[in-house]
Amino acid sequence: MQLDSLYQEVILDHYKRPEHKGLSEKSDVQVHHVNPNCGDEITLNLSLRDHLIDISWDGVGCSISMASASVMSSLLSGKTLEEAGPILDSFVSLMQSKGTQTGDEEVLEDALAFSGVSKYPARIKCALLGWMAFKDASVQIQGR
Amino acid sequence: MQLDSLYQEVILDHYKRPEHKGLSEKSDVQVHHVNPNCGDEITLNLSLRDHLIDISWDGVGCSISMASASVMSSLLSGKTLEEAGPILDSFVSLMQSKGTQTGDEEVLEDALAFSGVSKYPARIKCALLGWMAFKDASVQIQGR
Amino acid sequence: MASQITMTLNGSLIRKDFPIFERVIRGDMRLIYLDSGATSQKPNSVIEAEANFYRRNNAAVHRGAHQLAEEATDAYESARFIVADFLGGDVDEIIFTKSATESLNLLAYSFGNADSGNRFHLKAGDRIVVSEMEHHANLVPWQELAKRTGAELAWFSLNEFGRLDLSNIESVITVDTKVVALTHQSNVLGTINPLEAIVARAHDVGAVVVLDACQSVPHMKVDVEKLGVDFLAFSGHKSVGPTGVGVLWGRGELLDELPPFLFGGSMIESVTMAHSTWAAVPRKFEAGVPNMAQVVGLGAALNYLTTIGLDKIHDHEIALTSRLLEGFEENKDVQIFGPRGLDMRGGIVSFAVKDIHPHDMGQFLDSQGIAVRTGHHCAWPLTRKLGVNATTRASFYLYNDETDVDALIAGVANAQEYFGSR
Amino acid sequence: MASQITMTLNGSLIRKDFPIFERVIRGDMRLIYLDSGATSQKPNSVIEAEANFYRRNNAAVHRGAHQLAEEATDAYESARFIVADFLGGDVDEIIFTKSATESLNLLAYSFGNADSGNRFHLKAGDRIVVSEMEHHANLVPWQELAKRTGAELAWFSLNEFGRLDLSNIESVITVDTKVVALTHQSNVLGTINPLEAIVARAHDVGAVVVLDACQSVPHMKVDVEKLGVDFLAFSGHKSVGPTGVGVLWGRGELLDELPPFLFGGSMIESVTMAHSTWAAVPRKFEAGVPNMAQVVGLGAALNYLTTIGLDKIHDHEIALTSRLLEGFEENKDVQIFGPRGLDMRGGIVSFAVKDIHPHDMGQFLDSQGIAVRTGHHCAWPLTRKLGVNATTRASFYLYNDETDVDALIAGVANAQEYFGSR
Ligand SMILES: Cc1ncc(COP(=O)(O)O)c(C=O)c1O
Ligand SMILES: Cc1ncc(COP(=O)(O)O)c(C=O)c1O
Repeated sequence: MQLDSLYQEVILDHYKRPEHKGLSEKSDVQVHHVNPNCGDEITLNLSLRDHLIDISWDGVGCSISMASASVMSSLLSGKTLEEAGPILDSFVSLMQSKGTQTGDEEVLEDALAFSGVSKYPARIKCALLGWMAFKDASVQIQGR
Repeated sequence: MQLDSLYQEVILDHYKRPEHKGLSEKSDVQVHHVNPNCGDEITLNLSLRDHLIDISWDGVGCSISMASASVMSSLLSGKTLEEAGPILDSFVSLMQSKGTQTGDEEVLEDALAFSGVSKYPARIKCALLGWMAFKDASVQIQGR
Repeated sequence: MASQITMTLNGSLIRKDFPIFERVIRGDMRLIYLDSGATSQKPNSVIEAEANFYRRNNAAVHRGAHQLAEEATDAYESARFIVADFLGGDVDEIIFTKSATESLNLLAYSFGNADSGNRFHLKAGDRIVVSEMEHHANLVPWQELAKRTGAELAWFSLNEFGRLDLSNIESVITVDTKVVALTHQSNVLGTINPLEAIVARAHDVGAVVVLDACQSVPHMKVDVEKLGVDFLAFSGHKSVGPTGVGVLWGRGELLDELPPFLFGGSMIESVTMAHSTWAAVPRKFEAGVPNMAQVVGLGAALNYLTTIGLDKIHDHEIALTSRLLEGFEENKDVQIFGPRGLDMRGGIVSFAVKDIHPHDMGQFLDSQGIAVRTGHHCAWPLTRKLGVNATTRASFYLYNDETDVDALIAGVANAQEYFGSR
Repeated sequence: MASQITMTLNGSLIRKDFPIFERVIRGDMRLIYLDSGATSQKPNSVIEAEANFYRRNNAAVHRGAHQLAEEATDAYESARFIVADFLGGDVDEIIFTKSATESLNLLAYSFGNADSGNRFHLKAGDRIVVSEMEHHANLVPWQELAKRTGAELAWFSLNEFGRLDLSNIESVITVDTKVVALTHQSNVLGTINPLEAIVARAHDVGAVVVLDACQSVPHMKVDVEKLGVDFLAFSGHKSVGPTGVGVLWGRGELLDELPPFLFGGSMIESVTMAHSTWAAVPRKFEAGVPNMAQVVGLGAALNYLTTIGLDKIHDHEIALTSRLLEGFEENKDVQIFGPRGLDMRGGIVSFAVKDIHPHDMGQFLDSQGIAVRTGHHCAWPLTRKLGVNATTRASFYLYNDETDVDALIAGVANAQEYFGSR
């Protein structure tokens, strides 16, 4: 079924058992992002501990947006901001590729499961919701 | 030539030698009407002398609008408002007939020459400019 | 699952008038279009009316001194008669806009342009009343008008049955109320609002009633005289008409007093460098070279609907709705938002399915050729009130039939299996 | 009468792309269309692009979770790229409206919506500058904005050659000036306005420059970066595109700060009953289901013009204008309004013929199949300044050729005979 390229098992797993979900009590930065088209929402807490990323988040949304937030947080947690930057860029570029890129598994790991999303333009914003929240938060944290 | 049905000789005669043109010094009522589409203008003085209509007018505009004002003023001058009413109605109805009415010569006399105008919808407003000015003025004069 | 109600229209025959149904979806699926609440499909007669205007009669209306201009003007003004007949209004009461959104904004801005002394003038202490079930297009313009003028925005609430709570009508529509702006049919719930008491109360306190008829005019017989409202807006594209055209109807004497909105060519009486005066209604509200081909296409669209019959269309949609509601009743994980009965409702059904987000549901249905809409449907306050972030919405029109309904019922069950078993 | 300039385009070949030229006028006359300044004719590729959108991809953009919605969105957003390329702007700087009239009103209302603190806020003491040669669409919205805000309206005058008098530029564009709104090319005289000094002075005093490019964008290469203006408006229907679509281009950072105009669906970020926030540009300015098919048609139109070549179109029109001016020079009863030279002018010629009112001239020409426009051309202050109530205007486009020019010259002579001898 064509749809399986979108709903890969990794995605549905993360949707059912999201990682880093549930907001930490404290954080250096908190951001709230909304997809105005569909109403999906995410709140993301970002802290740096010894320069290493600590993410927790909460939200409501479709499998793609929630799974993507989960994958993103487990992928980036424990990395430095310098390390996270290229991963973020690589994911955004994969999403905007309209199915022409396959993505680098070395860099993206589980996030590679979202490669099918780029063929469904209406879902790209879903997949990016958590990542854009992280990007926003990381800009804010650097501005401190 | 099809155009001859529009530009009947009566019309071009009145255009070249308009009647009642040149505003009287005094009048009971003065009105100013404009066709906002083309900029044609007419100023019309109306007075009643022993209940009889006295019209003078001035204006700038195309042959149809100026000739129609001329024909109107010579047709209605010297009549009572009661007599003018049906003539006005008859002319308006002829104009709006889209070429389906021929008009009553008894009532309309020279104004019958405008029957061709009704087939040129963009020109109906031209032909009506003077008549509508008269109508406006006669309503005002009765309101006194 | 078979409904007791028989269909009044033959959807599959009607689909032959609409060329889009010749195409396939996601490879090889038949198009099952259940998103007419967002925009309707177009019959050939509409597409051709628009194209033929360009091919034969295209010229600027009301302006040129040539035959094409005459013909274009005639085509454009004939559409005004068609719309007037369709709504039961006077021909000079029909204003062409680009959309219902523009029609409603026109009113809000024109009210805002009214000087003190004009009956539409608004000031602090005045009140504008809307409802919790409004589309953003009939909410946000009034929020902004309220901010600009200092007037207060108040609203009717929704009860648990997806109906307006009118129990407090006198305290919502106070004596200070100047405008009551209400949707005729909810684009989320399908609810048709009863207008009689609201119109009576509004007129008692001297307020005008603005009806957002986007979801009613295309689907049922609407007569402005019978409804008693003062202004009404709808969109061509939801009425099997072209995109880029909407209608504002208003009572003649009100439109006469209402200040204009857009300024420019054709809406003026005279212009000097410092000052301008306005043409008579409806020209006063139609600045510039208008959306001529779209207006002509809208005329063809309303003629098409009239030929089919608005009452038949409504009955047909209700039969489809009934079949869907029955089908969903057998699925315990489906939750319906809005009225369960068939009284005072239209052919729109919003629902949620346990553990499947609407966006995923929509995507799955799409893979089966079924087009639905998901999200807040531009009625975010209502969606929030329903306690969800989004719903899935199926909306019917004359070209749908039982097979479409059955496909949706089956599609939802398949989605449950797909997302449940993986 | 033969012009020295050779035609760069083959008008009669180009006419084959435009189905309207297959028809006849007043019985059996060939259509000689010299009214493109009012609205242009449409090539098959545009008519088909619009029709095919309805036939294949019609759905509400940015909304549905289904294939048609994806395709519709793609078609709509692709047109935005085409327009951006055409103008040399950024894709997010392109806003689709219903017409240039709406684009200009959008600016005037959005400026009016700006609170103090916002750079577009206007108040008593501020100045808005226009010119005496503006179309009503670029005059009346600013008159009304001035009235609403207390700002003062000032204007550049016209000199005897039909050019702007820029000798007093510093006293017209004072340090209090916030907006300079100017036409790029006069729709009556054909004059193309030099922008460099005006833009420089406006920016010196912190004002924004709004360019009404209705008569330039369809006819010559216009590059917003090179012109240095801040906002630019044009209409699709004058650019071989559909009716019902216009464009507003604005500098990204200015659009970001500019408050929205129409309120409703798709232009919001979040909505509660009491308060709303706005989406990012360009969505912020595109409320409701947009004029999708018309936007797609506009994309096809600009592609068509690009294929022909804008420089070629301009050269072609100038060659036709030259031929007409030469022809009229031999007729001592013809008076030309506007520049006699070919420098900094476009393919529009307004004229008067002794003792024949323009309306009668237009009517006579129509009887010969020649479509011109007569009247004040929605530029009444300019017409008055010329000392007349109306003019006759011929306006050229890519599908015209020498035979059209010669027919007009002969037609005017025939009219003189017709009205003189009867
Ligand atoms: C110079 C100029 N500005 C503005 C307009 C208004 O354009 P539209 O009527 O398409 O909105 C026109 C044409 O009518 C024009 O020629
Ligand atoms: C109830 C209601 N009101 C207003 C609108 C706005 O209509 P449009 O987007 O065509 O302007 C819609 C549809 O989007 C609607 O369903």
